[in-house]
Amino acid sequence: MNKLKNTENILILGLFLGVIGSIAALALAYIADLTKQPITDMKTQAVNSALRQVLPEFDNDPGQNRVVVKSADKQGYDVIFYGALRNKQLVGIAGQSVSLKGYSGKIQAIVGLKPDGTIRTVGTINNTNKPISAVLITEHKETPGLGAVVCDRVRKKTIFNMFKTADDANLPPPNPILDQFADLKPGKIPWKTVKEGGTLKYVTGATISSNAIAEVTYRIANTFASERSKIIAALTPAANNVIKEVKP
Amino acid sequence: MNLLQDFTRGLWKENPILVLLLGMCPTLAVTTNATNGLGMGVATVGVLVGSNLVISLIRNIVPKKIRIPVYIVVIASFVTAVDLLMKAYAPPALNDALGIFIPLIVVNCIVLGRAEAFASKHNPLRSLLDGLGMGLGFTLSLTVLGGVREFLGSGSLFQIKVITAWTEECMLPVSAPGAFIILGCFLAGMNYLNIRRAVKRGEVYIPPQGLGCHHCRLCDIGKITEDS
Amino acid sequence: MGEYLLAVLILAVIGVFLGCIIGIAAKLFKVQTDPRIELVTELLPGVNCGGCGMAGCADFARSIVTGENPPNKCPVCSQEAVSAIAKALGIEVGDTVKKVAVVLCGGDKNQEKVENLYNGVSDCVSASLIAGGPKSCAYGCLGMGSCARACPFGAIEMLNGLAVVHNHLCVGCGKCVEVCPRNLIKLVPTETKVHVYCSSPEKAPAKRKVCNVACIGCRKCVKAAKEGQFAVKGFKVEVNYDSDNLPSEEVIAAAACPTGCLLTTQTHYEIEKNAGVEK
Amino acid sequence: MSEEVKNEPQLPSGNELILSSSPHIHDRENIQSIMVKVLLALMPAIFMGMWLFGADAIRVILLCSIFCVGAEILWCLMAGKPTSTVKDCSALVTGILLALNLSANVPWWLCLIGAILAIWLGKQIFGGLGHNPFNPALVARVGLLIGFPKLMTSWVPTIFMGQNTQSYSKAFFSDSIWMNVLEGKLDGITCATPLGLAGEAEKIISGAGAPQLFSGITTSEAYLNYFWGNVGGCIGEISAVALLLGGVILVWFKLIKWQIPLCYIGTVAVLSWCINLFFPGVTPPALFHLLTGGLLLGAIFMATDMVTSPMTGLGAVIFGIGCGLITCVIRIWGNYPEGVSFSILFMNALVPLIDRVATKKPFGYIKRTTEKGATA
Amino acid sequence: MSETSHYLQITIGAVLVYNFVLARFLGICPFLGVSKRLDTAAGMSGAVIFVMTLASLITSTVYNYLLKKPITLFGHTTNLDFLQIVLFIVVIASLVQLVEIMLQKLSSPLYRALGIYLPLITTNCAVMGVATLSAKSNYSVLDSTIFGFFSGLGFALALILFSSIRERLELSQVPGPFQGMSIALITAGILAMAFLGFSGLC
Amino acid sequence: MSSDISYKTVSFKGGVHPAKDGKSLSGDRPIKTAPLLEKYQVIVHQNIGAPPKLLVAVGDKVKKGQLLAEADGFVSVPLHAPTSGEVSAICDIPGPMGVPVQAVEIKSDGEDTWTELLSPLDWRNAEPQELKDRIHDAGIVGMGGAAFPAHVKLSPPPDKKIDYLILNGAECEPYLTADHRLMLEEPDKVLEGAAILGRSLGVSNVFVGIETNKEDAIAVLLKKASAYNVGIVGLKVQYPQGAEKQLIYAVTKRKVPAGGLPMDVGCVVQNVGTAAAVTDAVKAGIPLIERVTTVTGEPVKEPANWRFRLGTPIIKAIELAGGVASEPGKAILGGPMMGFAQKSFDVTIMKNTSGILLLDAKDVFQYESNPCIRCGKCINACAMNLSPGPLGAMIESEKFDLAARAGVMDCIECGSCAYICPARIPLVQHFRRAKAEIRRMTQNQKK
Ligand SMILES: Cc1cc2nc3c(=O)[nH]c(=O)nc-3n(C[C@H](O)[C@H](O)[C@H](O)COP(=O)(O)O)c2cc1C
Ligand SMILES: Cc1cc2nc3c(=O)[nH]c(=O)nc-3n(C[C@H](O)[C@H](O)[C@H](O)COP(=O)(O)O)c2cc1C
Ligand SMILES: Cc1cc2nc3c(=O)[nH]c(=O)nc-3n(C[C@H](O)[C@H](O)[C@H](O)COP(=O)(O)O)c2cc1C
Ligand SMILES: Cc1cc2nc3c(=O)[nH]c(=O)nc-3n(C[C@H](O)[C@H](O)[C@H](O)CO)c2cc1C
Ligand code: SF4
Ligand code: SF4
Ligand code: SF4
Ligand code: SF4
Ligand code: FES
Repeated sequence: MNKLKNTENILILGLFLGVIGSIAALALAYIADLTKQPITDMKTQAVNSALRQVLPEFDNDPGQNRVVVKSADKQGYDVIFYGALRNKQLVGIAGQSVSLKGYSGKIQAIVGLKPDGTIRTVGTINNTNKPISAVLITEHKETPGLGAVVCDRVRKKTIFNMFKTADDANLPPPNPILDQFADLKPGKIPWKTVKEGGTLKYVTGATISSNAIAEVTYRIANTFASERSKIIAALTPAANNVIKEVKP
Repeated sequence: MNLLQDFTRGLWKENPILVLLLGMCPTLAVTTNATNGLGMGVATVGVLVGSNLVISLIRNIVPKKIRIPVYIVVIASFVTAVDLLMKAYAPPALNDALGIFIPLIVVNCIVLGRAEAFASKHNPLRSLLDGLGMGLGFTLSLTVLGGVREFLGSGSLFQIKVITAWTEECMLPVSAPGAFIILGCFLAGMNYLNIRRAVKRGEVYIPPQGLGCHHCRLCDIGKITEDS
Repeated sequence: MGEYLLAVLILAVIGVFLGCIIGIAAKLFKVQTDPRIELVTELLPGVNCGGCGMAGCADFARSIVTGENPPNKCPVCSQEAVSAIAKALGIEVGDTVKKVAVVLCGGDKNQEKVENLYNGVSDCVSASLIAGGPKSCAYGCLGMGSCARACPFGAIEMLNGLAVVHNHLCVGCGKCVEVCPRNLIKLVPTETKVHVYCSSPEKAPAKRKVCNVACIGCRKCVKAAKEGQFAVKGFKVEVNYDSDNLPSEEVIAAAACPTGCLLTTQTHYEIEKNAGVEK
Repeated sequence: MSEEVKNEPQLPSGNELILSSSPHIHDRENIQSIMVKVLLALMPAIFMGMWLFGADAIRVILLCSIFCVGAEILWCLMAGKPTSTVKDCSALVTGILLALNLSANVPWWLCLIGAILAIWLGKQIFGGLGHNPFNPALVARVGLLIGFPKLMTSWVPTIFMGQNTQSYSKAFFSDSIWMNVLEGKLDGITCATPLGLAGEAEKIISGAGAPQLFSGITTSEAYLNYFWGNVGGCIGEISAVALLLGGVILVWFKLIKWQIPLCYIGTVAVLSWCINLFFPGVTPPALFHLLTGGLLLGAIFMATDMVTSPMTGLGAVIFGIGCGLITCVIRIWGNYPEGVSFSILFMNALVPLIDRVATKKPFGYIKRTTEKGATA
Repeated sequence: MSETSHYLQITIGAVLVYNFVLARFLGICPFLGVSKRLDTAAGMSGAVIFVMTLASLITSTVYNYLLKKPITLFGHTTNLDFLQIVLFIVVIASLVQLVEIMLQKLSSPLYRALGIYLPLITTNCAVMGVATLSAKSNYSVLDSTIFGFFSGLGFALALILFSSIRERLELSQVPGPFQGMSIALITAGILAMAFLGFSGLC
Repeated sequence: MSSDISYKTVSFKGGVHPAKDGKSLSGDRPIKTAPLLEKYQVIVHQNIGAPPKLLVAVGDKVKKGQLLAEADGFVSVPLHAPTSGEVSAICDIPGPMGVPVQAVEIKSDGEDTWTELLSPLDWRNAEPQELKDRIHDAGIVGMGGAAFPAHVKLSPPPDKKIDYLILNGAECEPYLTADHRLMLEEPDKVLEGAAILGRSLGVSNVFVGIETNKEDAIAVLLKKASAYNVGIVGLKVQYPQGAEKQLIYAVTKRKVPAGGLPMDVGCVVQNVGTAAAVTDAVKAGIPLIERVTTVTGEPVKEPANWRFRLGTPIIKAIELAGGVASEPGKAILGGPMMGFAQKSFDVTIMKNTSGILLLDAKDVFQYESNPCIRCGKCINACAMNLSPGPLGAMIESEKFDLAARAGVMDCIECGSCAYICPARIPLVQHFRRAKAEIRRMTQNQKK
């Protein structure tokens, strides 16, 4: 034992390290193999869980059933549309795109659309008929407490309700700015906040974020409206679940 | 008795964060709330316990010269394992929050420090307990720090609002500057307690001026020469 | 399976490569350090007080190993540690004479009779540069704690305008001795029980004019003690710290010092601790 | 009479004499008098703020002053230090400067948190007056800005921003509340700051369209209003004329190094002028930058805080230029519409280095180095 | 995104906006440990810039050519990205070791200026972090080398500023409990506040 | 009258203007000669360098001007009896620095008979060495404050060529007027002394630097200066204009290197009082046994300039000045900027005592010192271009090595920084302490 411990023989040193490395590699390869599936599951789940919130119930993997379209406006951003199927029937479409006009840059949104292009309503706030829209901000860097208020849908738990499961637990939490898009249908004029001369509400101190959200939401809805038939065609099961590029 | 000490040492007397000031990066980065602190802590415990155990097992056959590289390989393997497991099974939000700090456990001085200072000299049981104790001390500090930051920021703990009247969220404690400042105040609190105790016993107490990073012999990795 | 193979292969190659490099490097760059230095450093107390005259414990360790210094030059080291070092290095050391500091002045705020107003830096060295300091006794403790600040072990406490050494904390490093502008502090053998707490060489009347507890040189203590235990120096008496036969505590009662400057360390401390400032 | 005098043996025996080091005479100026003079110089800005924002401003100024002084006393009590340090008025100066850096509508607890950040975190933790490397009022302001961005960026209009200057004021209100402003119905309304508008303009229409957007806020009417202070913003930053008057007082009393405000403002002017010249869509003209935002407040009162600025003239020049550069960079390209606080704070961090570079060489120094070189 | 703005983002982002120490919390240990004196901080800074650049270069090479895409050897095709952590740390550690040894052999002034700091940073979060971040952001070898250099520069900037302040604080009467690491952390916090002003620059 | 006489006004960089210069108290009072006292206590060690060796014992009879102690080494000067009488004691008396010092007490016999004086010299033809020996034998030290043996300054090593002799008549210290009166009343003595010193150095560039607030003295000297081939330079009223290095810079624009001596730039500086004493010693063989000292301050009833013999207790000096009218709070030997606070009135006048200053109790407020607010005033005030504030901070936290590196050893302790400091930091005291500690440390290192 001691001989090994104090050895200075280069060969032995090298071999020892090699053996240790091999064992480690073997073990890691085994673990990597084990976790391969769970990790991919986890990844798709992340997209799907967002989609689940904006789409009606589906039984396919909408993360895989998607199509990328260039937006209808001048900027020409990518808009990704996901198709939700139930019994191989297209039941809902969600669009995903970004706006670069957020206070701190990129804001990414996923918007659930009805087949006719209006923005979905996923439910109503408890006991009221105020709708909750299918608009979800999936990525943003806005100022916490300011721009983030406009973007985030979070259900604040408090000590008083921490054990209570909310009645609307399966709905996304309400957010008045995002919810005002419920049932809107894109027209010719882009949606704008009051401050920009439009009609949408905004949060004082976070006008820029509000504007950006209006922009991205309109982009998705508008792109869908103008490319509607192609998108629907691409997302119906006959399209064989292949990702397609649709030229506008 | 010894075993108990092995376990409790890391909890308070040699607490890796508050006393030895080790592993400051994850301490500051991931403690934006109690949950993240806890998550990071648990990940570190996994690595610490595993590597301590394995290193203790092979301690008698590792050639002295390549001791540190061997330890590093062992530790890195455990970190990879934990990383993969977290990616597979931990909630995505936690994974996002911990970000690159899971891979960085590999260079956390506590892990190699314990390997070198303890596991390479003691039997597997004691090494295991030591790793567990140190890890729990680390976890505890991270969780408390995360809790304090979260509470100061929004009056909640583990994302549950504790003070409901707290309407305006304060971003300072959760921000990067806040992390430094609140940890600084933590240390000041520790110093205050230690000073008081020292005064009572008629001793002098000198607040830690530097890091306990000499506990980690990472710098010695394959060290051949000493500047004379 | 291929995954496994490849992984193993890559890590094995890297491992062998690394191991070889380290091995070669170890050959090329022979160990230059003396492992004994590290050993000795670990045995030393590690307070870096500089009492040994070197730049910190590590430096001292080096000097022990090179034979520059004997291990017992560290004033802080316990006898056991010293012998442990000696054993480790296979050298001989004699016994260390442990010393402690004593501030030979009893002129606290109550005993000092006249004092100037002083407006300046609260530091003995600084004060001594202004008309010799505000204290009328030109040999008394200025009470501004330079020594206390200089002591790396916190062994000196300022009580009642007087520096008092805590024997159990003092390691005899001599920092305070160096700093005191009035040269009041002496390193004495640890066993010393009693001291004459006065350092003024002036004549008795001059001393009494400025201080209640001056040594007036009446020699009662000299008579009460054994031969050679006290030494008369000018107009004052001093314990003969070099003698093998240090005076015992009984000498205090026997001598009945008229001014009360002959005290044990303990009573001296208690007096200062309990005396509030009356003035 | 002469007898009387003889009966007075006034020559003391010596023991009553005070011992102290030379020099035995001192200049009259002390810290308290300096701080009082700074307060004096702040008066114009304080009055303008109080007048233009009304009772709200008075409340904030009072609260901040009281909280800052209170925080100082409390810390001293806790730390066992003499509380007499409040007499030097530095906590009061900090408090007032903090108030001048806040909007008039902030809640009371924001003042409290600000005071604690300023006095404890900014000053006392480092050992109190003179030891703080960062400007306490700015530590508080930046801390609050990070902590409560919403409260720190919602401004109230001045009492004059209404009917009389309709065309001008319209730029600062959103349409929906404009009617309410006209009718004077709301008391809790907010308005924008010119810099905020400029920043928004940049973000909304970057490039070509922006100069038009700037045009609303760079009319001569607007400039005049900026000069007098009829514009939304912090209590103390709005009135350029009051701040300039304060600056004149400070320079007159030789309390500040004139190099700092001069170089600071000069750098911002030159830089923004150049950029506006070549890229008019990126930023409004130089004069706009000089009159709006906290530039004057920062350059005259906050960058000049002697504790946190370099000690020598050369250092002051470097410091001023650095502040100006960073302010411009943040204003023009950064997220924050206002870069003054950050730039001063950043340059505070550089002060030890600047001091190192800019210390004078001791008298006869050059000779010594050559000597050293010769011996070495 | 155009080429220039891409590089601007990498450089300014690494130095100011996402400063490694003050915003990303990487390399805090050397930041706190080697900042007591300005000259050691300067030496350390040099060493960190050097090592981070070199480590980025090497690890991104390893990443781009070994780990990123499945590779085929002896007819087997596999994805080796699970070896990332082990490979990175081993490569970085041996690299630094090699550099140190070479420096010592080749240039003793350079060794004295940088070499003594090299072992200190063999592996800290900053070096490992820069490698991991480049890999995560899918940078090319050139990108990550630039990223490594400027991240090191950002680290150096923060370290030098911080150490000069700490030198000044040495002369201050910091209240007892706050002495030592505590005040250092708080100062770093305020420094981070100042750096926050640069947010949005890229 | 003086307007038609021209001189150039020069200065250095930095310095302060003490608001209260107090010179009017005694500036227009002619020098009075103090009457003979009953006893004098002459401090033995009055010069920088080695103390002289005592030649007398208790009971010895001495004559005025007789040697009491002889020089002991090169940097040392003899000491002479201020009057005739008997040595009644050799004892410790309070010294000017607060520590007891050895003094010879001479009980005057009232006759004041001179001992046999050295023969007068014809200085225009005498050898320089002869002159230097005479200056040494007369016990002459610098009377501007430092008490550095004059002959040592006059004997530079051969490799240092001296081309300037500057007489220091700046008297920049507030309150003090002794040099002013001396120049006004005995211009010939001063100028002749300058010429003698110039000859002993072999220097033809001889200047007298005078602050321009002494217009009358400048006028008087200008009139006579050409006779002695001496130039007069007006100095801007700026403290510390009289400091050696600053004076040299003002007059010659040469900078004495840090840690160096005036002779490194070819200059020698002597006080005007020294020059007058040299004239006496050379032309009449009279040793240095008396000097002009200003007794002044608000509490003093009749502030004036007096010619005191060495060994006069300051209590007597104050009594001669009519005693005090109000209670003094501080007694200072020297001027208010650099003088030393005293705790005893038994200190006696020495060769370098240029003034006795009493400050009113209500003027010497007990100030509290605050932390440095980094206002930078001290930096602007420091004539040596140091950074006193940061230096003070280093010393306060006992970082003496840093202070040494930052140049604390170059400080001339002029007090400008502490005067101007709004935080009332006792900077000079800090610097004295630092110098003491640094000297101790270097000594320890040598050991
Ligand atoms: C620190 C800071 C953070 C800000 N964050 C945001 C933000 O995230 N979103 C936003 O729209 N505006 C943000 N703003 C505010 C804008 O600069 C601008 O003042 C605001 O949008 C003005 O709009 P209002 O008319 O709604 O007040 C922020 C301002 C500051 C100073
Ligand atoms: C020291 C102190 C700190 C406070 N901090 C906060 C805070 O961070 N956020 C907040 O909304 N309210 C804070 N408050 C105020 C109260 O907790 C309470 O939330 C507030 O008065 C009512 O909120 P509202 O004005 O939004 O109704 C603080 C109060 C005190 C005394
Ligand atoms: C701050 C300062 C001020 C001085 N002021 C005077 C002065 O006003 N007059 C003077 O004769 N010497 C003054 N001196 C002393 C001179 O520097 C120098 O020692 C003296 O002129 C040399 O002449 P002496 O050797 O004849 O005294 C001053 C010194 C210092 C440090
Ligand atoms: C000219 C001048 C400007 C000052 N500016 C500030 C300031 O901006 N912020 C502040 O907190 N204190 C300021 N003070 C007050 C004081 O210096 C401050 O409280 C110290 O920084 C605290 O150590 C200023 C003082 C002066 C003399
Ligand atoms: S013993 Fe000496 S150093 Fe200590 S307080 Fe007394 S005088 Fe000062
Ligand atoms: S009291 Fe003096 S000798 Fe004793 S430990 Fe302290 S400094 Fe050293
Ligand atoms: S530092 Fe020294 S030389 Fe400079 S002003 Fe102060 S006392 Fe004079
Ligand atoms: S004058 Fe005083 S307060 Fe001003 S910088 Fe100098 S030491 Fe500091
Ligand atoms: S934990 Fe990041 S460098 Fe130590």
